[in-house]
Amino acid sequence: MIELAWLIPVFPVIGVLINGLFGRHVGERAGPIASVMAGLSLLVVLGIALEMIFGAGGSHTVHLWTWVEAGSFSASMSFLIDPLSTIMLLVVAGVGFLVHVYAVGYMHGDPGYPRFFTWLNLFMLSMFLLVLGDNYLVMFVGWEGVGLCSYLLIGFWYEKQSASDAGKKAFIVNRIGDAGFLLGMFLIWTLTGSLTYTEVFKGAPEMSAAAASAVGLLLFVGAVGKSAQIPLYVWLPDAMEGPTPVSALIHAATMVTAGVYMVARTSPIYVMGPDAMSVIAIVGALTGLFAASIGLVQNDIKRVLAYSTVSQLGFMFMALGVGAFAAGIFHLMTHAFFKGLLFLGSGSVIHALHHAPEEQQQDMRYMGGLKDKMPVTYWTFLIGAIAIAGVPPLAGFWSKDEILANAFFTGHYTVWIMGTVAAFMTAFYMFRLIFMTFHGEMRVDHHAREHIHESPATMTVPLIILAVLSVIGGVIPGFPPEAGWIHRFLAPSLAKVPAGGQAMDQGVHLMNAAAGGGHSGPAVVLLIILAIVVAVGGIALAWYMYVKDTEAPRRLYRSMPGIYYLLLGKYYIDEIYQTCIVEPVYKLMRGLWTFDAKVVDGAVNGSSLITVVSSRFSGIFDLRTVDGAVNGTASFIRFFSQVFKYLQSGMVQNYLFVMLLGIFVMLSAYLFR
Amino acid sequence: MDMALEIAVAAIKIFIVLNVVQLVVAYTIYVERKVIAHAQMRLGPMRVGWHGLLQPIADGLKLFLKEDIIPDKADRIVFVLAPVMVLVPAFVVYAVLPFSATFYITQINIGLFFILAISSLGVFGIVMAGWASNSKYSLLGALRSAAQMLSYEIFLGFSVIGPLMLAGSMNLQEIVHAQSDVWFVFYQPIAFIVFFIAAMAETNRAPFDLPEAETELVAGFHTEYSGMKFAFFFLAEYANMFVVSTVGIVLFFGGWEGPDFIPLPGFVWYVLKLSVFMFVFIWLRATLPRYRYDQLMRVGWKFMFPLVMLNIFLTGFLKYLFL
Amino acid sequence: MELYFFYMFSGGMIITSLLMITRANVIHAALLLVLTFFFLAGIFVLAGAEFLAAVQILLYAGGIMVLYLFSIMLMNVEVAVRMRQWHRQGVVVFVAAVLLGLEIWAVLKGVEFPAAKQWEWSLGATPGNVEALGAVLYTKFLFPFEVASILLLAAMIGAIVLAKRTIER
Amino acid sequence: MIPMTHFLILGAILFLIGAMGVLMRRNAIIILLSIELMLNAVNVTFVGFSRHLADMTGQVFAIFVITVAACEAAVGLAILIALNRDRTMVNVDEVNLLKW
Repeated sequence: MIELAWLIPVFPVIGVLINGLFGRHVGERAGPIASVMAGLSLLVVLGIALEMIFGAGGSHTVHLWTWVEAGSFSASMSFLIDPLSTIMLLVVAGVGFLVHVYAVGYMHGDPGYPRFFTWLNLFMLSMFLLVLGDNYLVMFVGWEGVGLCSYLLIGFWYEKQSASDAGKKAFIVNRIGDAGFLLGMFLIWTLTGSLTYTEVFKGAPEMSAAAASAVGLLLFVGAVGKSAQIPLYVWLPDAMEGPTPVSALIHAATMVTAGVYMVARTSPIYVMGPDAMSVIAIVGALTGLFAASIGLVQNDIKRVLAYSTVSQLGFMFMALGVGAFAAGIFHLMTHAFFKGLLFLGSGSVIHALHHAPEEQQQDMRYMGGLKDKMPVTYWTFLIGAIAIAGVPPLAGFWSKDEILANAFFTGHYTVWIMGTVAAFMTAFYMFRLIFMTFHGEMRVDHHAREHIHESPATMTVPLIILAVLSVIGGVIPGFPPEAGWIHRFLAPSLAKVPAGGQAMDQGVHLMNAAAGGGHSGPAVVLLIILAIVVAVGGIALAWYMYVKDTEAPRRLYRSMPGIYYLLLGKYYIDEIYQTCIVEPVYKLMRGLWTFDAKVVDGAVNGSSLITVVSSRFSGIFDLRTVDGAVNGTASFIRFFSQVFKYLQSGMVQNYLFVMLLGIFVMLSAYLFR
Repeated sequence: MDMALEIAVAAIKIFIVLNVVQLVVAYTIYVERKVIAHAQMRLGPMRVGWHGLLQPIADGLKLFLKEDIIPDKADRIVFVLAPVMVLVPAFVVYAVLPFSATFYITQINIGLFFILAISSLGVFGIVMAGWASNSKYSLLGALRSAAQMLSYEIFLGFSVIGPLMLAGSMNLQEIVHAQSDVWFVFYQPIAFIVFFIAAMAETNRAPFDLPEAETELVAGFHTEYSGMKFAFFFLAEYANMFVVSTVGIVLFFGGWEGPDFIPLPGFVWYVLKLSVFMFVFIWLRATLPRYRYDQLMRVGWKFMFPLVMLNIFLTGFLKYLFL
Repeated sequence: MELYFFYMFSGGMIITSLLMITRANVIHAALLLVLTFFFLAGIFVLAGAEFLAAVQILLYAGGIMVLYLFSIMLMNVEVAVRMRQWHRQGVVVFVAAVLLGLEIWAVLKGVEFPAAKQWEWSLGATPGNVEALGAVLYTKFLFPFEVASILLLAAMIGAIVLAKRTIER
Repeated sequence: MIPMTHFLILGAILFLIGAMGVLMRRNAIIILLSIELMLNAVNVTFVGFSRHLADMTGQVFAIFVITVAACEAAVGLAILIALNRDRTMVNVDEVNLLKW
């Protein structure tokens, strides 16, 4: 079965070809076609996974063809099947298939129906490449591919200005991260002379701590962009402009976890560079706390989920940063289940409200009391919320608790505190969402009220399946904590921190224990009890504020409006970026271009005015002298502004000339080195 | 010393070939006039010499003595270079044509490709002539011609691939040897049909003589030409006819080789086959009406192109199966 | 002997290409470029790439350049002849290019190439380089070859879409 | 035997002449022709190396370069024709929409 791995990406390609080339003729049949293709891929994945889990194990390379061969550099198109990629494949193919089925119902009647499914399949293809590739180059192809599909799907309703802007924002922010990934890749090649995982990791133990940290940090920049961590998380909340299935698939379950996967995949290098690990842990914890706090006050149902996603991704990086790679991947998997479920549930709500005015469809202040109208959605949503809040025995508890426990036992107490607070916030805002949306009195627009209905079966069945997974997806692979099946399964793919490695300063044995799994003693029990208390406490507080005493939030707001607005305005990060980065760049460019007109004209006019006034006053000034000085200054300035102007002339030939000069300079540097 | 001898021999060969070709061209024109005349129940040239046999020489003298006009607004350099540009490729190609097993100027291993490459240059002269004349009719004729020749060059090139695959060489001598048992025309009927049609279009012969359609474009790209320059175009057209006929003979009809039971020298066989080809050319001109421009393009791209692709595919498939 | 031919061809190429970039009349420039390509084909033959030489003439001279001439005739050439021909940055570019040329020469002067290897066959003999080229092109470079065909298809579609007056929907 | 350096210098000279054509002329068609010249300069180097190393790869790449040149010519000319139709313009420095 494993040698059939090449089939996995082939099916989406067929789907893309059919829907992409014959979209006009296919029409609404595009959905079923794409779903069948995703389903076939899932079947192959399941076959491979069964074989990996119960039979072969180990890692297998499926070589397809040699892609690039130039000098000492060679890259091949080959796939790597090992426990890590198996887990990722299961998540991607499973959630992907369910989202396809869900979208068949959700996108019904949209004019861009075939286009949507073409891109969805294209996304599956890219994601499979990302996960399957046995070297960084193939991963990068997939990495760019998912970025492209994300851009296309966020801007799917491109006639909406905000949607196309959000698409561009996602693309550009991602590109910043990609630059880091690329540089990391180059550095890996320089250090080890290969890009294939096995060969790179063979060379990893010889790396110095500084080199490994540099590689790790550069790759992490890529992960920060793709997985929406501080400071590059800004695109993800805006990405909610895309259709909801896209949010569920790309911006919750799969693409944004690519960064986590990449870091886990590169674990042999990371364990050599403890500095990079610390940075990851801190960035992850900060993101987790930061995004969760924003989520507390948002009113848009999808934005709450978006910030929740950012926060949960922070948890995953926290796990990676403290060396608990398996826990991170475990959380990735459970998160894919319950966050996919929550997004699809919110999509179901939005779908039910699509007769309401545009700006009210996603606003929780205009919802409420939907519990009885949409029972399936409500119950599945509730399961998802409990799972993410971390109440045992649902999925979220097992993975999140492991992360926090690992942070604690490896001595990252700050990280642990931040994580615990974030977990509390998570429980709170999720149940705030539940209570505002499904409980209380109905605040829906009267006109839309009679149109509220339960969603069709293609939408509810995926919800139910994901709900079941959210219930059992944590306990089965994750019990007993930190020594569960998933740890044993993943162990061969993930590196352990070398015992007594000279690179490590402290806590080596603790991190080792974290990677290996298995803590015991009263501290563990205490931590588990604390986690449960935190989760239940968050839920209780939400219940108190939004069901019991609905005036409480208002009182709270009145007592500290500053914090409220700070949170509602998302800490004004977008605005800060706008003023600190975007505006200055614009200004610089505009300045250069208008330098000529503004400065020269201003100088000339101002000087001449002074001249006129002064000559009128005294009448003895020699006009020529003054004019000469003025003109001299003016022409001096004009000369420089002319030079600067050519930097941005808009003429291809100028730009090309600069390229020629570049060659000239490089050759000179070579000659006179 | 050897080298000098080689060069001398080559020079003599070139001299012979060029002169013979010119003479033969002159008489082909005579034959063409006669055949068409008889096809139309006329007599044709009868005055100069016995049955007008000296007519070509008289024509040549006339063209030689005529005034050489260059239009006022014409681009002089290009105008003068254009006929040369047509004639030179037409004659350069003779360097690799095998007239018999022993009589050829040279042979190179990419002979056929060389012929295709060089003969593709003829279109330059036509385009140059059309543009340099600075006249509407000329330009239209030239544009038509460029489009037609570029398109049909593709079919010509592709139709050649079938026989090439069978022969496994681009050397013309070896292609001939490969046919010592069976002529390729029997293996490659589709390729031959396409080749023949494309060849007619490439040489601007009826029914594909659109670039010089007298009734529509006065005389097409050479409207403004007179005297020897006009003669150059004429010469080139007939020289090209010989070239494509020879290529056809080499590729499909076994070149200079004939059946073993008739002991004739190779050159004679070659001349016989060439005569048949030339006669068919003239015959078609006398009987077929001219195509319309859009029909020409449609036939080319929608009929001949798929056909020739099919032929390549079939040849490859069958060769893979049986050889 | 070979060297004399090389100097002749390369001299021809340099002269014609210099003439090419200085012509005001586009048609003349295009025809001069055709001439350059002839010399280039000659150099290819000297380098033992007969097939490439033929491709150069067949595709470049006979195909691409005719396409150029064809398109130029559809445009208004006379107007362009009367306009200013040189870009404002011309002089700077010229100086920079000459300096760059000197630098390249200085770099190449210092390079010692290892002795040339020999082909496995003698030039001009019959298995020849066509077969070798085909063998490499259709085995080792099959994938790039197919990609090139897709590139051509894309260019064809692009050119049609761009040059069409109106696209029927 | 022609020294390898000869090929390289010839390629460099032709490339620079082409570059000068691209950078110094205003006429768009001449710029396209100069680009063709630059591509061919690269081919000279490829073929030179191919002969020097007795390796077919150089010639294969020359063929790919010709392919790319064909594509470039087709698309470039199509753009020129479209521009010419809209604005009767052949001079590149009048097209400065890249400014924004």
